[in-house]
Amino acid sequence: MSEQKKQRPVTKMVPVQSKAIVPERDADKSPILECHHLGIDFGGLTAVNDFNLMVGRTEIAGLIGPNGAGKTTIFNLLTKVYQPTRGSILLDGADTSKMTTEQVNRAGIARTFQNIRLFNNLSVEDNVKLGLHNHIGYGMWGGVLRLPKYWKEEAHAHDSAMELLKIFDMEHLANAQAGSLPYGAQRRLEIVRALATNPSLLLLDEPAAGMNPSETAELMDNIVRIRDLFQIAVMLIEHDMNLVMGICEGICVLNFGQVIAKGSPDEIKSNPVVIEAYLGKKDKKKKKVANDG
Amino acid sequence: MSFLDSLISGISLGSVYAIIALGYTMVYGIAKMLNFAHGDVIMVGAYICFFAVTRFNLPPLVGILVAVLLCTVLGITIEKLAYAPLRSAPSLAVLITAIGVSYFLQNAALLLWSPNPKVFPNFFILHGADGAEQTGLELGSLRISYVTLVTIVVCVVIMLVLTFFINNGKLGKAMRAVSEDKDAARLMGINVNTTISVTFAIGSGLAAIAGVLYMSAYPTLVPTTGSMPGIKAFTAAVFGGIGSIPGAFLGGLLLGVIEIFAKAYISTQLSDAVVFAVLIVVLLVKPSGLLGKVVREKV
Amino acid sequence: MKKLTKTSRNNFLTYGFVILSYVVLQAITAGGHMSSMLKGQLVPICAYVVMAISLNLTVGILGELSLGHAGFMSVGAFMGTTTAIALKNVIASPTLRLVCALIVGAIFAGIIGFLVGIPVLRLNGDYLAIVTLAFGEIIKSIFNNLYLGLDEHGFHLSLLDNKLHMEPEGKLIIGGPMGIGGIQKISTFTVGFALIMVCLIVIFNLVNSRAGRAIMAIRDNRIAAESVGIPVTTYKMMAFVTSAAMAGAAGALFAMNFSTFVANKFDFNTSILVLVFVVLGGLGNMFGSIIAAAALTILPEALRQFASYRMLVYAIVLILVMLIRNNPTIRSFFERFRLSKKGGAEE
Amino acid sequence: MKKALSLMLALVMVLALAACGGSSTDAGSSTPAETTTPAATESSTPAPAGAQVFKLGGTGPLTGGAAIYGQACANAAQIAVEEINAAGGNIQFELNYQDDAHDAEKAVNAYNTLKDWGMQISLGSVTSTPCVATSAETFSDRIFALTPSASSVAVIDGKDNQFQMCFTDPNQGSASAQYIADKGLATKVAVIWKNDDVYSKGIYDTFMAAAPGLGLEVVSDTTFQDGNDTNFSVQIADAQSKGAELVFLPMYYTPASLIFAQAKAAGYAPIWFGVDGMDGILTLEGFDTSLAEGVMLLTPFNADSDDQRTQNFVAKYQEKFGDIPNQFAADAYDCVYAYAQALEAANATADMSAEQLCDLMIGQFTSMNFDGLTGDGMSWDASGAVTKSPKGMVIQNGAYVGLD
Repeated sequence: MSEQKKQRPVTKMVPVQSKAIVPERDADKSPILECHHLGIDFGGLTAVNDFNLMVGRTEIAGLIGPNGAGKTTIFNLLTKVYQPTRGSILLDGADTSKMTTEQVNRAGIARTFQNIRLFNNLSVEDNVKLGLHNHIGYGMWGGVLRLPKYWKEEAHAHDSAMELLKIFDMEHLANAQAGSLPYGAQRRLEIVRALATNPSLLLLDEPAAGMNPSETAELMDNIVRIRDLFQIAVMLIEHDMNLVMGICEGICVLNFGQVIAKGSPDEIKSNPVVIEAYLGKKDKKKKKVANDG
Repeated sequence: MSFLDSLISGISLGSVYAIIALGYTMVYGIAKMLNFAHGDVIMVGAYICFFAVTRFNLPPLVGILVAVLLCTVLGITIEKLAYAPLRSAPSLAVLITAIGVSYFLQNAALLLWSPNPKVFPNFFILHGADGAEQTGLELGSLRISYVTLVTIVVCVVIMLVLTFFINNGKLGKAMRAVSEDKDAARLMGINVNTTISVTFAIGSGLAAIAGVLYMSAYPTLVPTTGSMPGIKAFTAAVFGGIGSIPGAFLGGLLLGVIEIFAKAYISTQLSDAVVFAVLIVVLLVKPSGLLGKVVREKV
Repeated sequence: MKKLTKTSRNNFLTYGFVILSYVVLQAITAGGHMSSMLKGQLVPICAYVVMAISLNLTVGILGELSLGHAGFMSVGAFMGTTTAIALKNVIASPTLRLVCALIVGAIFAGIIGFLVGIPVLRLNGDYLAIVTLAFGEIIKSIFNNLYLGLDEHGFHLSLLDNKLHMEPEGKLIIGGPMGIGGIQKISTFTVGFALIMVCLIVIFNLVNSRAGRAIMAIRDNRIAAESVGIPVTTYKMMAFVTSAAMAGAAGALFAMNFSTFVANKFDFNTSILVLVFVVLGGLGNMFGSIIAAAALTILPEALRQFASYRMLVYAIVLILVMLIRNNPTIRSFFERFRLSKKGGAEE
Repeated sequence: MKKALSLMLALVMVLALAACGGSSTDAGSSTPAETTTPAATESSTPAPAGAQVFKLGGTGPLTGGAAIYGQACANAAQIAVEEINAAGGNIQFELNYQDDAHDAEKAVNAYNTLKDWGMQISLGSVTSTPCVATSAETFSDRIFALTPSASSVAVIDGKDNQFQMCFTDPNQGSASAQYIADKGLATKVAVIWKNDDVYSKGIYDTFMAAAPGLGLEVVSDTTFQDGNDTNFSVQIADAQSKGAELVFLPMYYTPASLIFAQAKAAGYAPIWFGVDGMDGILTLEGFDTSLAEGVMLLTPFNADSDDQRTQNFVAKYQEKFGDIPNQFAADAYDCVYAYAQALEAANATADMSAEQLCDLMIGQFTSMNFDGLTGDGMSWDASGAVTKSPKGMVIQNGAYVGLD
């Protein structure tokens, strides 16, 4: 996979209008993700428009905004669940416009879902092994005929799965049915499954939804730990401002499909436009300011 | 066979498919189940009307009413006994039960009414001034039977009434709510069981009308009469977009026209294959049928 | 590894049950206690069991409703029987010839399954179901109009009319609506049993491997499966083709148990019948499919004492079984039983 | 295995039923089973002392789309058996008709059930496809079979102990073509046939083979299938536009009744020519017999005949079953009487095995002459095909009239 990346010509950078939010330590490296003028229309409705963003190699980035602002739509665009109407996405410098969801994953983007999407009837371990799917090296016949490779690879996959489950102390649940897990555990399992695909960018869609403050605090630690351990970028959508302000290095604020602000947590906290968008003022004014940003 | 002749033949066949498909698609739209026994309710309706008219000498209109009434009762009974207990079961379980009901109705009819075919009387005959019987309109060399005209008119009326009924009024709203989300509807105080029973009652009443019209057009009545139109109507309903009432009408008509054209211009031997091939092509271009709603899965 | 052992235990129970049934039935036959009625049903039961477990792969494991499974059975039956007839003077051993026929039947059905799968697997839900139904009907229609003859120059094929231009001593194999007649009945219970075992091994091994997990993942959540990099179409196709090929083998086995068969045998009703086996036995539950296929194949014969009420009783039994099986009270009763037996292994 | 237990419970019911159902059949061939057809209840009269009671079995579609033919045969055979048993002769029958739903697989199952019951002589199967399957079984088991109505050649082909009461299909096809040509009925002919049906296809093939040599020109050749047998507008229009003077209909009467009605509506009135399957059209409940006015057919049986035996049979049938018997019924009735005659002549005894009876019957049937409802002086050749003269009939004023 990495060879593939190297062979691809590096797409020429398009000047990005808004301020990049790549943290200092990644500044000398090319960003893992670049979005240029990304947009999508559903029918006549513009859901996302002119979305520009760069995410550093090991950055934890936040995507926030009121409900219906288009945050999840952006995740869906990044993972090609929807094909963008306009603009381009560069993953590690490579254009993903021709890729499908599955190819994007193999190229390095993994995600979780707002409404949890586990393989409910399968065991926790199998869910993780499905994340490892493309890293298990035998085919259909290897499985059907139980060739030696099958045993070797399955044993290896089992070990890897257990290793990954350890991150969230979930090894003891390995045999439980995924659908029967409590909510918080399901969210954690989704993260483990995404990590198992060995991504370079992990997208988390409201990872703390439905968690109590102590669980959220634990999750925050874990997200940072994952980033440090795997040296990957994490982008998350979250409504819990403590989480966002606590761990995100760069934050992008969306409203009505438009980016209204970008910057560090401190900048965002004090940005009047953001406060407006959240507390809700008159539409006219918001639009004007948004264009400025 | 001229093009126009074929077209008229196709429409007259299609109108029969359409009227059967209407009941099919309505039940599907609201109860979200493929009622494979629908065709057999049609058969029962036709038998009831046949006996009412030929044995009890009732006027045709009364015969039809009796059939509608009894089929409605039958529909509710089937629903209560066989489908209602499976409300929370997987949809395939209900499908299999519907198949069981279909077997049951066919074999009960076989025992009750013997396998000997009955020829259904044609109600749609006008007596001309000279006393001669007319079964259709003559337009030059073209001929369109009254049965076809009546079927199409009834189809359109049913379609409009159903659409109006579902979009207006308390019961219609309840039906739409149940079709969207049974649990949410229940929480809103809608009696889901009653609503679904009513849906079946209406669907079965429509089946009786469809049975009479079907038999008027193709008057051989046997206990297995319902199975063929059942499958064809299912096909027509999917063709038009299952759950869509205008879709069922359009799907039925098109299916009939395609079938006749396939016979007239391609091969009578392979006409079924051609019809199904067209269906496949249409579904590939429009994966939810002609007028079906494209449901985008929320991610 | 606990889970693996649990599944394998269930799998081995199923293998054991099939082997035991075979041994017991063979013993009864050898002892001369087998009624003709049951004896005549052994091979059809094997064929239906294979049909049921193969359809369960599509419906239960892959999660797509197929209403045209009998079409693949038909392909296997016609192609397999043709092979057996053509090989009559080449391979002396009937069993070997049968095995060749099963393989050829499976290959052809697999190819047709692949071709059908290309459009079918692009659709979802009821639309997919109706397209499989459509293909089943198309296959039936084609075989009803297909003529195939064999003479010294090889095969002669003709669609729609019986003009094969054969040498006079040529033999008509497929005769349109007449189907294939004069078949040498070479299907045996032992080969049927072997076919069931092979199919079970393939399905169980497939399900408990990387590919099987991917197939079940697609069933549980297609979008999530895509999001973890599983090529959905490839795996859907893999399951569909495997299922079709097994149905083809079942068709060949079935066909060569009778002296004649016609294309109309493999119609919508047969597809539905197999679907009934699958749903009754439980989606994804191969053991259930085996029991249901065997029980429901014997049932109409066992009901012969009801004479003309036979099929009525059959319908009632079918409805009642569905109702009982899905009754929440009875279900929860067993659910409780099951949980206590497992000793809370789930939490 | 999640649902295994609840599944088991549900299946217990099925298996319990299977078991109690199986008990009568599984118990082995020695158990005398109850007679189990809808029609064939126990023959009421006890057999007189010294009478020989033979176990006579047959399969036919008693359920499903073809039930009309199976039930006709089962009913008529029952009448014949009751008559013979009531007459108190030496030869007595115990009849057992089993359902095959017009399916080869189920027919073999039904046949095996009959074998378990101890069937000594067989009435084969009613319809062709199942009968081809069961005839292979009766052939290898050496049980003599005389089918009332399975007319395909494949039924008797190469099997020395399989006999037919009806004409073979090819016979009908060529006889029809011959008849049309001889009488000069038409030169331009249309054929509408059912291309997924063995019976229709068999007649069609030989008709088409014979027609050119007889100066008949087939101008229109169209088909229909199961599930596609209600709208005949295209087929009729094709025949009409190509100027066919006569339409040959090798099919059963149910679709034919629709063809007549639709042709009338389309204003097309050719000569209609049917085969034995057309018989029954006049007794179709609710059928406007004027539609069939002038229809010609070759049939061995005529329910309206003034022949004493026929009238007697029709009356009994109508009293008992409420319908007018068709040619299938007459053939089945004849089968039982032919058996009675042959068994009597051969001095057969009921303790003979099926195989012994088989040899006796082959000898008798190839040498005897039989007078029945469907013809006088019938005889059989070694192939098992019957020789009897089809009667050309034409429908006039709602009744059959002999053509000759």
